[in-house]
Amino acid sequence: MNALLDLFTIVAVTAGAIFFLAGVVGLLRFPDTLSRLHALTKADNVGLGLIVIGLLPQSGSLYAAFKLLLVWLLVLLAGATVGQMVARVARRAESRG
Amino acid sequence: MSTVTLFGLCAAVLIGLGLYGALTHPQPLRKLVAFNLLGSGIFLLFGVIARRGAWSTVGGDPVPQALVITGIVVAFAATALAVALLLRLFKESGEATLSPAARTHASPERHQP
Amino acid sequence: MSDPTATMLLGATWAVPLALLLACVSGELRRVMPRLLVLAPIPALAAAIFAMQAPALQIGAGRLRLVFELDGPGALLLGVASLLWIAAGAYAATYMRDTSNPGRFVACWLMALTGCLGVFVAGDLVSLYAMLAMLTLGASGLVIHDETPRAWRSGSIYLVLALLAESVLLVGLVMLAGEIPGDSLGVRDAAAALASSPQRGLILALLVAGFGTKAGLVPMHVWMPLAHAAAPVPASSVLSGAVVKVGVIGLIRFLPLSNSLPDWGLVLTVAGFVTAFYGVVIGLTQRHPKAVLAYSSVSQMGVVVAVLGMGLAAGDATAGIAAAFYASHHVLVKGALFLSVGVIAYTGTARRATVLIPAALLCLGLGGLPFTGGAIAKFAVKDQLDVGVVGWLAAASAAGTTLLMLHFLSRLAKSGAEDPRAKASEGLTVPWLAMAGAALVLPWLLYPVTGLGSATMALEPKALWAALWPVALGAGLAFALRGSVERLPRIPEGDIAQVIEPGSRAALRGSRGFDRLDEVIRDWPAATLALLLTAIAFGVALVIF
Amino acid sequence: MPGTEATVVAMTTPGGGWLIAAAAWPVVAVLLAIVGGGRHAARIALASMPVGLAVAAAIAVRVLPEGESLVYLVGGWAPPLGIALRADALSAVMMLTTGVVIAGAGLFAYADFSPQPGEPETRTSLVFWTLLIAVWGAMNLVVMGRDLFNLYVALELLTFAAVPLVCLDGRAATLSAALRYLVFALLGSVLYLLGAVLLYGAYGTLDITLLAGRVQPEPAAWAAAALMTAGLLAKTALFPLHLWLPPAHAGAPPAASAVLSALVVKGSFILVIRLWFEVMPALWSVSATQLIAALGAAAILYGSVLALRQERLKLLIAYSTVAQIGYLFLMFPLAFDPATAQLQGGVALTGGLLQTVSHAFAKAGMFMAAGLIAAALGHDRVADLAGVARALPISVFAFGLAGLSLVGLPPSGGFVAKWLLLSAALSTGQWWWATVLVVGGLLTGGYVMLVLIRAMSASAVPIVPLKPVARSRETVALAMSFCAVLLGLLALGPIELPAFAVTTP
Amino acid sequence: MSLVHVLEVALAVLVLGAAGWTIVARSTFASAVGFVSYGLLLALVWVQLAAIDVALTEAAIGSGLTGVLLLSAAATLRVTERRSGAGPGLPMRVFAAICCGLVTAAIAAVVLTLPEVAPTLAPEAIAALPATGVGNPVTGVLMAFRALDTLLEKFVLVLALIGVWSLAPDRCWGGHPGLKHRLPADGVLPFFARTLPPFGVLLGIHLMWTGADHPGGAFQGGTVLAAMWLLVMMAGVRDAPAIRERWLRLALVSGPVVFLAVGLAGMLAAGAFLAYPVDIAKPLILLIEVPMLLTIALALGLLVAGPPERAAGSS
Repeated sequence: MNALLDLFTIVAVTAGAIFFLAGVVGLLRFPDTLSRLHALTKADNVGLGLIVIGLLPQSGSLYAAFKLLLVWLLVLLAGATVGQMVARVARRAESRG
Repeated sequence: MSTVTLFGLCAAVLIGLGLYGALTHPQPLRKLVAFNLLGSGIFLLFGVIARRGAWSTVGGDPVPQALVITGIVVAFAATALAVALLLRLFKESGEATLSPAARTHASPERHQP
Repeated sequence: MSDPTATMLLGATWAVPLALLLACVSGELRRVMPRLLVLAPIPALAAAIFAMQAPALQIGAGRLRLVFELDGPGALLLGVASLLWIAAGAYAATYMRDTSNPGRFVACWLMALTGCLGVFVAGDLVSLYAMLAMLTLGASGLVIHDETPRAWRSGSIYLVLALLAESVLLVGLVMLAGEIPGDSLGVRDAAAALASSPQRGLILALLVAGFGTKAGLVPMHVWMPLAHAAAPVPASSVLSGAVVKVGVIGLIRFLPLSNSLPDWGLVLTVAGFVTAFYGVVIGLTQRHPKAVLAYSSVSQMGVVVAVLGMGLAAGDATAGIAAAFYASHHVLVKGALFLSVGVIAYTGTARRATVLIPAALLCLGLGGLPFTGGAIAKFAVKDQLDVGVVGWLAAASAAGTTLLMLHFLSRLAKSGAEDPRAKASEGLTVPWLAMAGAALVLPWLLYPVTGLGSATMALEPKALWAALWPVALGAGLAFALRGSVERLPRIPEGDIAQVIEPGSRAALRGSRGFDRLDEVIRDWPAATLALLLTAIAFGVALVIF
Repeated sequence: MPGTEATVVAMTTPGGGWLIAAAAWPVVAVLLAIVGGGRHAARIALASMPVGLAVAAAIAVRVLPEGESLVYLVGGWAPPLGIALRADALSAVMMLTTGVVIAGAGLFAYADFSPQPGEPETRTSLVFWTLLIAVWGAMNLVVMGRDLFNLYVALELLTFAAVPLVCLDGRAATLSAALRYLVFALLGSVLYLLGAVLLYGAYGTLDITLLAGRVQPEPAAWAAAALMTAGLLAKTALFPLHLWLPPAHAGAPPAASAVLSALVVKGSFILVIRLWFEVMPALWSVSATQLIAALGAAAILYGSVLALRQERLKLLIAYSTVAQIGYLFLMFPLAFDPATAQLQGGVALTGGLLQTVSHAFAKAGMFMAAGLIAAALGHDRVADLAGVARALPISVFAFGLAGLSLVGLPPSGGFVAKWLLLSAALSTGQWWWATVLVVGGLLTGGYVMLVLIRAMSASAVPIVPLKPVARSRETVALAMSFCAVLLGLLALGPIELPAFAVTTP
Repeated sequence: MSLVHVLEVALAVLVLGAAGWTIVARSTFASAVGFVSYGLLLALVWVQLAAIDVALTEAAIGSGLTGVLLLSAAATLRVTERRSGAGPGLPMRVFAAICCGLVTAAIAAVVLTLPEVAPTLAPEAIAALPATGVGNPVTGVLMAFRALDTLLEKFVLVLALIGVWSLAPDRCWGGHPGLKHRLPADGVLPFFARTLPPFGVLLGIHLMWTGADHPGGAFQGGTVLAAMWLLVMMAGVRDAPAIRERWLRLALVSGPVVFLAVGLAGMLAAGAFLAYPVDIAKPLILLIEVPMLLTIALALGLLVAGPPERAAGSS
């Protein structure tokens, strides 16, 4: 049972890590702000999500698990907001030429 | 190389970097960044010393750790004051520089505020 | 007079003028002050008369306590100096009536007065130094009073040299203080300690340099002709008469006269006679009567130093009082003569004789003409100056002095007022004649007090002849050289100063470099680098001893 | 290494509570002023000053007579874990000086920084008074702190209180001066902190007394000593680290300049003394003492020459501060006893501290006088001072008296200080420092006389002050100068100067 | 070489890299960004050094608030960058580099020669901790053993704030600090600024409360509160208060005042300034920390907000 959970953790966290990696690559390689943003937000939301989910079995207590989820939610909120704002700024910059 | 030695040397390098930046950067704001770098390097050194002082249950000597916390707050207050000065100087003169040439001998004509 | 009162007089000597000085802060008092100048020195006169045997006045208890006392030479010089200050004060009240900036004049006058009279009663190193400093500040203020370029220049040169002298003195005094056994900084103990001090040579050198400058010893004399010529008449009268004597009293008090130091004696004697003749020679080339008088002062101070030098060589303690007596005569004569310069400027051709005749008496007296005060003054120092070649030198200097003073007389005669009917006011003539009379008579009255012997001995034929022939010789020379003196090349006042000044100007230009240097040092990177280098330097200094 | 401190078990002494009073009252006053705001700020500040003076006096009468020092263990926790406060003769004297100077500055500045009845709180009316009291509190903490980190906080407090005073008038010139001051001072204090950290790493305590027993000649101590000294010198503006001082001190309002020049630079200097004489008296080599004095000598000559060259009165005075700071550092080689290879209290130290105090008073008087003159003329060009002596005799007199002490003429405190230093120099055969003292005195005399002669020379047209100069303010300036002179007369008193033998276990 | 060790080396390299970036970066803004990330990395180092309290503080203040300050200033001052000269020439730079290298070398030498048995106060601290009633030794040091430092450092914060305020133009005195952002009230940021603070405030208080026995404390908590407040102000949800407000001043000084009051009471109750009677030590410490939290939050927030720039009432 534990072995299974550990395996799940490993898989999930690795997957999350891969998302982050992809996000970073995108950030570096993509041409314009908006697509970079696109790459980055995926990394944040999904990557972190996977990692959190992966860690849940290891968290031991419900309290800890709840905190992990809370972290994810807050990051989602922050990421969404920041993404929005950056995008606006970028668009204003373009429209100005 | 043990953890403390590693980060101890790391702190030494940070201090050097901070000093260099504070010395060579023309813009005051960069000097402030460098000053913060220097400060954090010193705090890190203190942290290393605290870590060396680990004893039975506690992972480090609490006294230096507490002092570092105080130090960080003081450093922040200093930075805030400096930044405020810098911005006001910019508003007054449109310039942000520490080069004395223009200013030194321009002693006040107006004395009472 | 009872001792406590006499002791109080020692304090009043400097406290009264000082109080008047502080009163100058109030404008109203400043306005009436010129009329009070004449009163300021009276306590000093009283002290000189009554307080000689009085116990010392002590202020404070620490090692740096102030002590005020009066010895023979001090009393002598203090008395005549205070007389001169009184006369000059009265004179100034009239002479400076419509000067610009009277407030500063009285302030500086009182400052100089406090310092000058204070030096004579100062009994410890600290108060001595304090009084000297006070004197310097006041005197330089008097010199620049007219604020002409000439006055500024003379004043600044005077200030620089005087401060230099005091710094040298300070070092000497501090070293001397280190030699004094026990808890005292008294002048007497200091002088006693000096004789046996391992540092004697160095300390003596410093003290002679310091007091020598004050006394106008060549080559530190340059300030004297400049200052005395530039200052207003009453000021130059006290400067040349009284102020110069602080150097003399300093030497008298500190030189270990009672134990013989032949080498130091020789040095002083030589320096003295060089000064004496140098003053005469340069003085002859001067045109302005005040400048001539100033150079004569240089020469006379040379004679005094020579007297002390001979005394030091012979270990003859009476040299002190003798020199003091000679100097006190000079106080009266020089003071009077300077006043005459101011008087004759307001006196027309018709009345000129009333000034010239007394002046002539004084001039010849300075040369040693029998029956004048000068004769007894010269007589007083015969023990020191009547030995072998020195005797001849002394006689020669007397002749030279006569020559110089007659030259002064001729310059004086030429500097009268345009209007033949012009008549100087009593405010000027009374003080001048009073001083002249004092110069002729007072020495005879004072001589017995000095304990050098009885004045009658100075009236014996041998003494008369010894006094007369140099004067005659000088007069003869003057007659022979009349006119040719006029053709001598003009050497500007303060001869050597001409050489010094370009140097100082160069220094000024050089100091401009400091501004640029400061810009560099105070530039940010340089300063921060300096911070690091300081840290590194200290590190190195600690690691490699 | 217990055992070493067994000899120096620290404990609160009777009367130690006064130290807490000295530390606490300024904090209370400042906080009250902030809350009270408006016109109350000035009132609270002025009302609290007598309290501060009383506390300083209370400490002085306990400490000075028989040199017993007061100790207080904060929270009852003994060092090394806790923090100790301690007032020795040095602290007591500095506290008194601080009190008198700041009280004087307060009276002097009341006219400038108190809002009219009814009008709302103004910027300066709150800021000036809070910062003034804060400087006082910081000075108290600096002179009685015994814990190197606690002293670091106190130093920063001092800096934060001082810097805004520089640019109260908010002109670009003063703002830039304040910024230079702040940034350079910060560099200085972090270097000091770095040294303290190294000491803790090596010896496990920051308490001065304990460190004194533990410091060994080894890399950690050397590095710490060098870094802390350099940092403190930067805050003291010793040549060549004076870049910030002239514009800052010349630009500030007169009352502030007085406090900055008289006290603030002395705070870090006191720590240099603590460091050299108390923490590691045996660590210093001959070369180190000669080096620090050499910097002092350079400061004296360089600062005096530049003072002579200034065209503005306040800059002249500021450069004179640069020079006078130099005198403070001449005492180190003179206090070095080659026999024991230790720094020891005595004549030299006493001279140095007397110089510290007398300069504080003299410079306060000078800056106040200069401020009044500048306010009356509308400018402070030295060249155009003619006639001032007639218009403002008291101010010029105050300037002159202060100058008397700076030049070192008797009977001023400056003279006694100079005399002590000179005799120390000559008795230890270090004639070169004596020469510096003398030459410095000459140059000082030069620039003081320069100003006085100009001020006393007659002006074509009599000067009418732009605005009436209050007699009371002139009196304050005069009082400051008189204090500098009276210090010298103290030396005449039966009580010898407290020969500062700083504690070395 | 263990995995942990590899990670530590990598961390050190990253930290140094970030630090180097802040120095070499061409634009000040980039350098400031670098500094923020540097601060976060440093926080990890602190965790590695078993100093969680410091890690929290470093992340919150060292990186977070300082970052905000530097970034906004950099944005304002961007125009001056071109004008400000190139700085000292190459020889100077080289010489400077050498000197800094020497200092670094010296410190490194000291680090390597520190005594084998490191002197530590941990035993004393642990031994004395029960008397304070708190379980977190760091909090014990801050609030009891070296309470004076903590008190003074509150005072420093307030004083620095006065200093910042003193830079206001005279006409704006008493008014509102800058950062008035004209954003549509229904924008994303306002939404964020309305949603996040409840969590933030909760977290801040939690940090303060738990600080007694676990990592955390008034500083960290106060910083979080300050951050929330700044967010609200920047989003334009609430305007910054006018600094002449009496309540603001009272709240500002409440921390040091209570601290001082308790300390002075200690002179009577426990025989020493800033000493606590053993049995009620912990309640007292909490009593101090509550207003301290307020003071820290306000002071930090206002320090970032800067001097007043709009006269009171005007908007």
